[in-house]
Amino acid sequence: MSHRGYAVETLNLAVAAFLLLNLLAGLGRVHRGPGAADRMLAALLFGTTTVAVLLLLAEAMALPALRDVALLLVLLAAILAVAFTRIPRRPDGAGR
Amino acid sequence: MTQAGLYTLAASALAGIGVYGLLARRHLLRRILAVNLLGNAVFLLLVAFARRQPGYVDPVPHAMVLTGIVVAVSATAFALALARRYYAETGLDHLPEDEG
Amino acid sequence: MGLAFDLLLAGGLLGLALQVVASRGLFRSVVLFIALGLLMALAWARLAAPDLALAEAAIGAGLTGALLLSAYRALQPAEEAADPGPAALPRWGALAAAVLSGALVAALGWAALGLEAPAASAGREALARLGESGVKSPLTGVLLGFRAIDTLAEVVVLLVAFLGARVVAEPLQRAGPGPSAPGSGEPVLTAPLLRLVVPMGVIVAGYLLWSGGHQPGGAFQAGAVLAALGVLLRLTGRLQPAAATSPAERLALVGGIVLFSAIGLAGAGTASAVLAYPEAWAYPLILAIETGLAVAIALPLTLLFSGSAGLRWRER
Amino acid sequence: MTLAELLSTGLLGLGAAFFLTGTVGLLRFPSTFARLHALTKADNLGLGCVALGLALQADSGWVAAKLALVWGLALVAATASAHLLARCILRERGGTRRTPP
Amino acid sequence: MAELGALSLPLAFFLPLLTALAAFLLGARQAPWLAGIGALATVAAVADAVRRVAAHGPQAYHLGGWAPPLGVELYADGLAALMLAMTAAVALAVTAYAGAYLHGQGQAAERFWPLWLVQWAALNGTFLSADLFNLYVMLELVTLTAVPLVAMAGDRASLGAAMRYLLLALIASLAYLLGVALLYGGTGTLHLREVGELAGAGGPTAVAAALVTAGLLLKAAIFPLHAWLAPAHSSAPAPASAALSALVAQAGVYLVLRLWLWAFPALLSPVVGWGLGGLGAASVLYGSLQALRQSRLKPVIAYSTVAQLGYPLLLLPLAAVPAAASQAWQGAAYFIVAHGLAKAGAFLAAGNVYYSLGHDRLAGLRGLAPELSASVLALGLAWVSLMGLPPTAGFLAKWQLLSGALAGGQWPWAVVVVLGGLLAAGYGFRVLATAHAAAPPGGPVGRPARRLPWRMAATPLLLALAVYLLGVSAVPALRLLGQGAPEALG
Amino acid sequence: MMAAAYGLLPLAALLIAVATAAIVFALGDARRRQRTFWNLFGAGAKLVLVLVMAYGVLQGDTFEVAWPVLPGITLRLAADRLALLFAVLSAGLWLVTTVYAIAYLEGSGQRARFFGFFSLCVAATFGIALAGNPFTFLCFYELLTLATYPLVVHRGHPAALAAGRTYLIHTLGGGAALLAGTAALYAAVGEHPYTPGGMPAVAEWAAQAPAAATAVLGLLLGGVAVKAALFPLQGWLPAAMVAPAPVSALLHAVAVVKAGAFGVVRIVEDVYGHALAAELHVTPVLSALAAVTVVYGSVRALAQVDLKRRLAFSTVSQVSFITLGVAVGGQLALVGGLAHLIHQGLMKVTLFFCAGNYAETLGEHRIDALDGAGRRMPATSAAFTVAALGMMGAPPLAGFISKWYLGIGALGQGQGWVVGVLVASTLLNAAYFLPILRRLWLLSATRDWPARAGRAETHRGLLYPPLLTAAAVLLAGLLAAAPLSPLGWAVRIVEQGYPGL
Repeated sequence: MSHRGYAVETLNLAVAAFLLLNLLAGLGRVHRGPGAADRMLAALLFGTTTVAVLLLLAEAMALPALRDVALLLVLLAAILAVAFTRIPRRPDGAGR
Repeated sequence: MTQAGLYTLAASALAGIGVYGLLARRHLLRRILAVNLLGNAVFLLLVAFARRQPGYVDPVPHAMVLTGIVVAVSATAFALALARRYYAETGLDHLPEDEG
Repeated sequence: MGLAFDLLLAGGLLGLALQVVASRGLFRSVVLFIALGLLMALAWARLAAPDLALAEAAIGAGLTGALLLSAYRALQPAEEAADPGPAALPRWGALAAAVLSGALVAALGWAALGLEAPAASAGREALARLGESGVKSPLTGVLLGFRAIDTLAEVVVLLVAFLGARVVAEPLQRAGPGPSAPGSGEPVLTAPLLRLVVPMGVIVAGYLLWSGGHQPGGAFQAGAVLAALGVLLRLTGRLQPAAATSPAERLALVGGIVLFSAIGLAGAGTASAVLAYPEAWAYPLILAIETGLAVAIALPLTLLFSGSAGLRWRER
Repeated sequence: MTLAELLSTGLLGLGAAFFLTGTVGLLRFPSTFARLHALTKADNLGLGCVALGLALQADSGWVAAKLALVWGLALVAATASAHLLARCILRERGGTRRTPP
Repeated sequence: MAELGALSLPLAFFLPLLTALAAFLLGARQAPWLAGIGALATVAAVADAVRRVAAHGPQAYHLGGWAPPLGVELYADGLAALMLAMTAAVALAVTAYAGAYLHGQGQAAERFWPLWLVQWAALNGTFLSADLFNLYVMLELVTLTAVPLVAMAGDRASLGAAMRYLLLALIASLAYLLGVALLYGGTGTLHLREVGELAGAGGPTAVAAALVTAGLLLKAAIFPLHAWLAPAHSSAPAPASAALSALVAQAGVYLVLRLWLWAFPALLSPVVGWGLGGLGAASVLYGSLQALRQSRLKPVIAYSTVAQLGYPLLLLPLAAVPAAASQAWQGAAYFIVAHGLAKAGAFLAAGNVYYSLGHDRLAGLRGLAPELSASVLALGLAWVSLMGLPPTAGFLAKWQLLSGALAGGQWPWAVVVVLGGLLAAGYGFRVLATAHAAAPPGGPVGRPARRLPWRMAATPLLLALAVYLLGVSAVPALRLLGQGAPEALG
Repeated sequence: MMAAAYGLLPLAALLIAVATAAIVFALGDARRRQRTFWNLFGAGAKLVLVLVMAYGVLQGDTFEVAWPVLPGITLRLAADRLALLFAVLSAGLWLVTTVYAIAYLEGSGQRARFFGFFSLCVAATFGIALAGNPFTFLCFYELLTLATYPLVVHRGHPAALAAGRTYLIHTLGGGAALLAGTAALYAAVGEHPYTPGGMPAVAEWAAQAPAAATAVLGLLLGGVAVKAALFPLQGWLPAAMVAPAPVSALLHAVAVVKAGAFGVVRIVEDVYGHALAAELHVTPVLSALAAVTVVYGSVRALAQVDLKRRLAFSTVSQVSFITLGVAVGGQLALVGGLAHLIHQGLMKVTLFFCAGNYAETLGEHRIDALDGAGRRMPATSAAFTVAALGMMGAPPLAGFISKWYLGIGALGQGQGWVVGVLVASTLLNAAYFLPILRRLWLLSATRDWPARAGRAETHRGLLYPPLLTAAAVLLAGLLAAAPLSPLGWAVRIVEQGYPGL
């Protein structure tokens, strides 16, 4: 562990856990929909939250490589949105 | 409960979920997803094993998992291609069950 | 606190997995599976496997998601009825499936928890003898040094998956993500996004490739990033599917494997054995191989997504 | 606790709060557009706060720079994603079909 | 640095692989002769490996110079050498046959060659590798080359068969890998024999062994995990069918034997042995009965594969019986060789029928024999071996299994062997009688539409003759097999 | 060098037949003259080699070829007197049958396949004759099944295929029993060469495990009984009548049924030994079965209107005399049985040749349509008459000799009931053969026969073989006392090989 105190590490982990909880709560939207876009939206939220969690973990676990992971995630986050928008729309409610 | 133990258990449960998906669902895409779940379970188990002893991370399971991920993504991509062609050719999104 | 996080993560993983399997809508399952990939990346991070987290991020966020979405599109169920949920299974069938998977969970969990960590292991020896491999990152040492044959075979697996996908290829028009929706132009922000993301991605890939020798990263992660960029370019129409594999593409597809094999076989003469590197040259050779492999990983993955034999830049 | 640490803690808490807002919005807002707004804005603010908070903990400028890069990229990605999604929702509604200039 | 074995071991993997890459690089037009050269080179490497094993005993090659558990070991004992040699013979025939079969089919040829050659490399790797994880990668390589070959026809039936095959094969690989993960978790090594020494017979090892075995049994299409095989193997183009039945499915059986005898001998209690042997016996009987019910030639042969793959498993209950072990071991190993050659010959001959007539319905084969006499002869000759009648390798293999079972006092297995032979005769003669039948009145139905290239006519015949050559004496092969055999079986 | 080659004569004789088959297959259907040449050359060369071996054995030479097939298991060809008895029969009749078959199949299709399998069939028979141990016997026995199947279904029509199926079900079933029995024997005692009087190892084993030894003997005998057409396993033989006449001749006189009967001899005398078989209570069962078969076959023959079917049931009956001779025990009965091996072959091959001639020349195969055929085909009918009388056991023909020895031998063993069987058989034989002779010679033709094509009554290739074999039937009876007659040879075999009986 790094020279920084135990408290900071715990704090980071706690925030990470909170964010994770937040993320899992967001799953409700995937579940409820109603449209495909809503579900994708939720997935995008997961992406951002995951980035934040990774940054926190990088600090808490003293694994700087995790920042690279976060970087990679944000870099590629747009791909999903692009892929999604190329899926032909169907009438509301169909894209469950 | 140690961290490795926790993830070991999670991996076991994940494997069970994957197998259940394979047994209970017929849609090809779902089955491919289930296979991937099973794959993730195996990988998780390996990485949990690598972390069992304090202060030491076994690189060999990591190498196995990295190789496994490549194999899994290759197989998934091919399976999806095959499923699409099958669907295009037959209009079926599942395999006709021939026995039970 | 760490354990609390882990508990939450493991619970989330399992909950997501359950929903992937049990949810009624297929699209929902696909999205949940993509989300599951993110949680897996977190799990790798928690288990001190940043390499795997990198790979998962590149593959899960970039490739698998795009692949699944485009396959979902191709397999559009005409109506919900086409996909009977688990309820459609006869009750005894669902029960039997549940019992079987439950038994697997119990047996696996019992066996896995009951295993004592061995005192000596291949991993410990790998760490102890990492110096002999010519690189500083344990994972790269294992992948390209001690167990190089696995890595070689793994890249061949990718090539074979591409060849296999060619066998079952759909017509060019329907392949991969398919044609863009008719009548819609390109969204305004696409071009600037690409101008930013693509060069960044190439730089990141190069960085990962270079850093593989001493820290997390390496050929596979770099290749996955490049493949993700390829997917992006294919999605935005900058790359167009082509009916034939050009000679350059063929060379790129097999070049890495040939290079790896050639250096490996040469090892029988220049070093101690096949797939051994001469000591002084180990690092540069490994770097050369990794570069070739990154291309040999990126191109087939992109082609697999594209569903075509080749790719061409869009005519401007 | 040093000032930096205090500040960092505060920023992390603020970030978490933003994320929470986003999620609540995602779950509670009635329309897809409203959810889109809530989410993309709140989340990215949250990420920014977290990144800033972590930058305060960081030892080196490199780390801080990387954190900034991450945030910047996240903003770009979110902008693009939100734009694409909005367009696609619009079309899904069978509404305005615009060709770009 | 460990002592290095024969270079021919890695070459047996690398040569077909590089040939495949070259064939892909240069395209379909150059592929046949490239494949020919590569095949001959591979055969030379295999011959050298076999010679070394025969002369000096088991050969180990530490890739990269890293001794296990650190590195991956290629290990050729008598069993592996025998498998390599059989594979080389079948592969040579498949390569020669495919050159003529695919002539003029640009796209199919372009796709076939690299896939097939990689498959050969992966099979050699499977037989040689002594590393459990490397085996996983090789198995996946085999699967991912096999499935496209099944799907090649591109019609409903073949795509469905390929899809089912792929899904099950992926599950099988993952089950195997799950077992391997447990084994590594318990022993810290992936090396086959080290695992055997360290794993012991505890509960976790049993779970691991069960998972590994379930995966491999699925790959080997052992009852009740057999359902995928017949549609898959009968949909593929003839050269691929031959390779799938003779080599790919048998690789699964080979690994079952390899793992139980080398990695889990401690677990091989009578109950386990009887269980696995019982599955083998069920395969023999079920596959044969299904073969009797088919109305097309290729499915008959494919179900016969299901049946024949069951025989080698009969070794497992016998391996623990001292009086039976040695003979049963020889019988099982020789059986794999005999079945490989005969089945490849049968599938290639069936391919000739299909090539000539455009169909393989049994009802439409009446009066066929005069026109396709060489192919029908090859089919008949191969079938004699599948029935286990003299003077074929199949007979000698069955004799060893049978007398092993009887010497060990385990007569139920003997009954299975005898019954299986009778059933094989039943479905075999059903086909041959049709081919011998006079053309029905009103003109022959089975008149060839297409002339057969001589290479396609000759290849199955040569394979069938090889079965007879091996039927003249099994002594050299069994002497080779004795190199590095487990002590209990030697 | 010469000496080494001399020792390899059994192998050479075997390979000649195999090579003939291969050449004939390779020649294809079109090249008739070359095929005929090779057929005759192969048959002739083999006969010469077998006769050389027979002479050598008389001189006291031994011919033995052993080849390791599996660890501890050899393919062993050994020419003892008993082996040569059968080998000479098969080689001699092969030549004759080949001549006949060439003429008979003139112009029909698929001749390459036919003659190829014909040669293979003879190779298998020769291997059975010279087999030096049970494993070798088993190999050639199964090979014989395979080689004869295409001959049985040769014509390819549904009846032929049905007959082929019946044939296969019986012979493969029998083969399976023999395989199981042989494997069990090997598992119990390992490999031993045939030993006149029984293998000592088998005797030891039987002393320890009499039940197992009995079961194995039952399996072995059950396996060969199928081919020997022993009741109740005789069903295939009449069915196989659909095959062309030369095939029937081959199946009935030389190859299949004889292989079965010969197997009975080998198993009872050279594997277990008669004494042990009797001790295990197997020989009484065997002789009872043989007796039942003798009577049953004759009774069934009475009811047949088709000439070949009547001959087929006659075979069922007559072949069992060999088994009977073995089972009864004693030197004289065995001599009778062994002599009958040859005699029945000569007689039955003549009868089938003649039946084939009637069918081929006159187009008739029903007995009631042969009225007056003797005038149209006097030579054929004369040969038929000789053979039929021989079958009935009329002195001084061959059949009489064997039945005489059987009867005397049985009396010597105190089994007088066998004489009763013999008498019954003779009466029944007369009952089904004499009406045929009456029709041939005494009744006048009810229709016009097809005109003669040349000077002879039928194709020369069809005519000479039955004349030759009929002459042999006559000579074997007349010159039975000669040292080289079948009887003389049988006596030598028994005197020198089985003095203890």
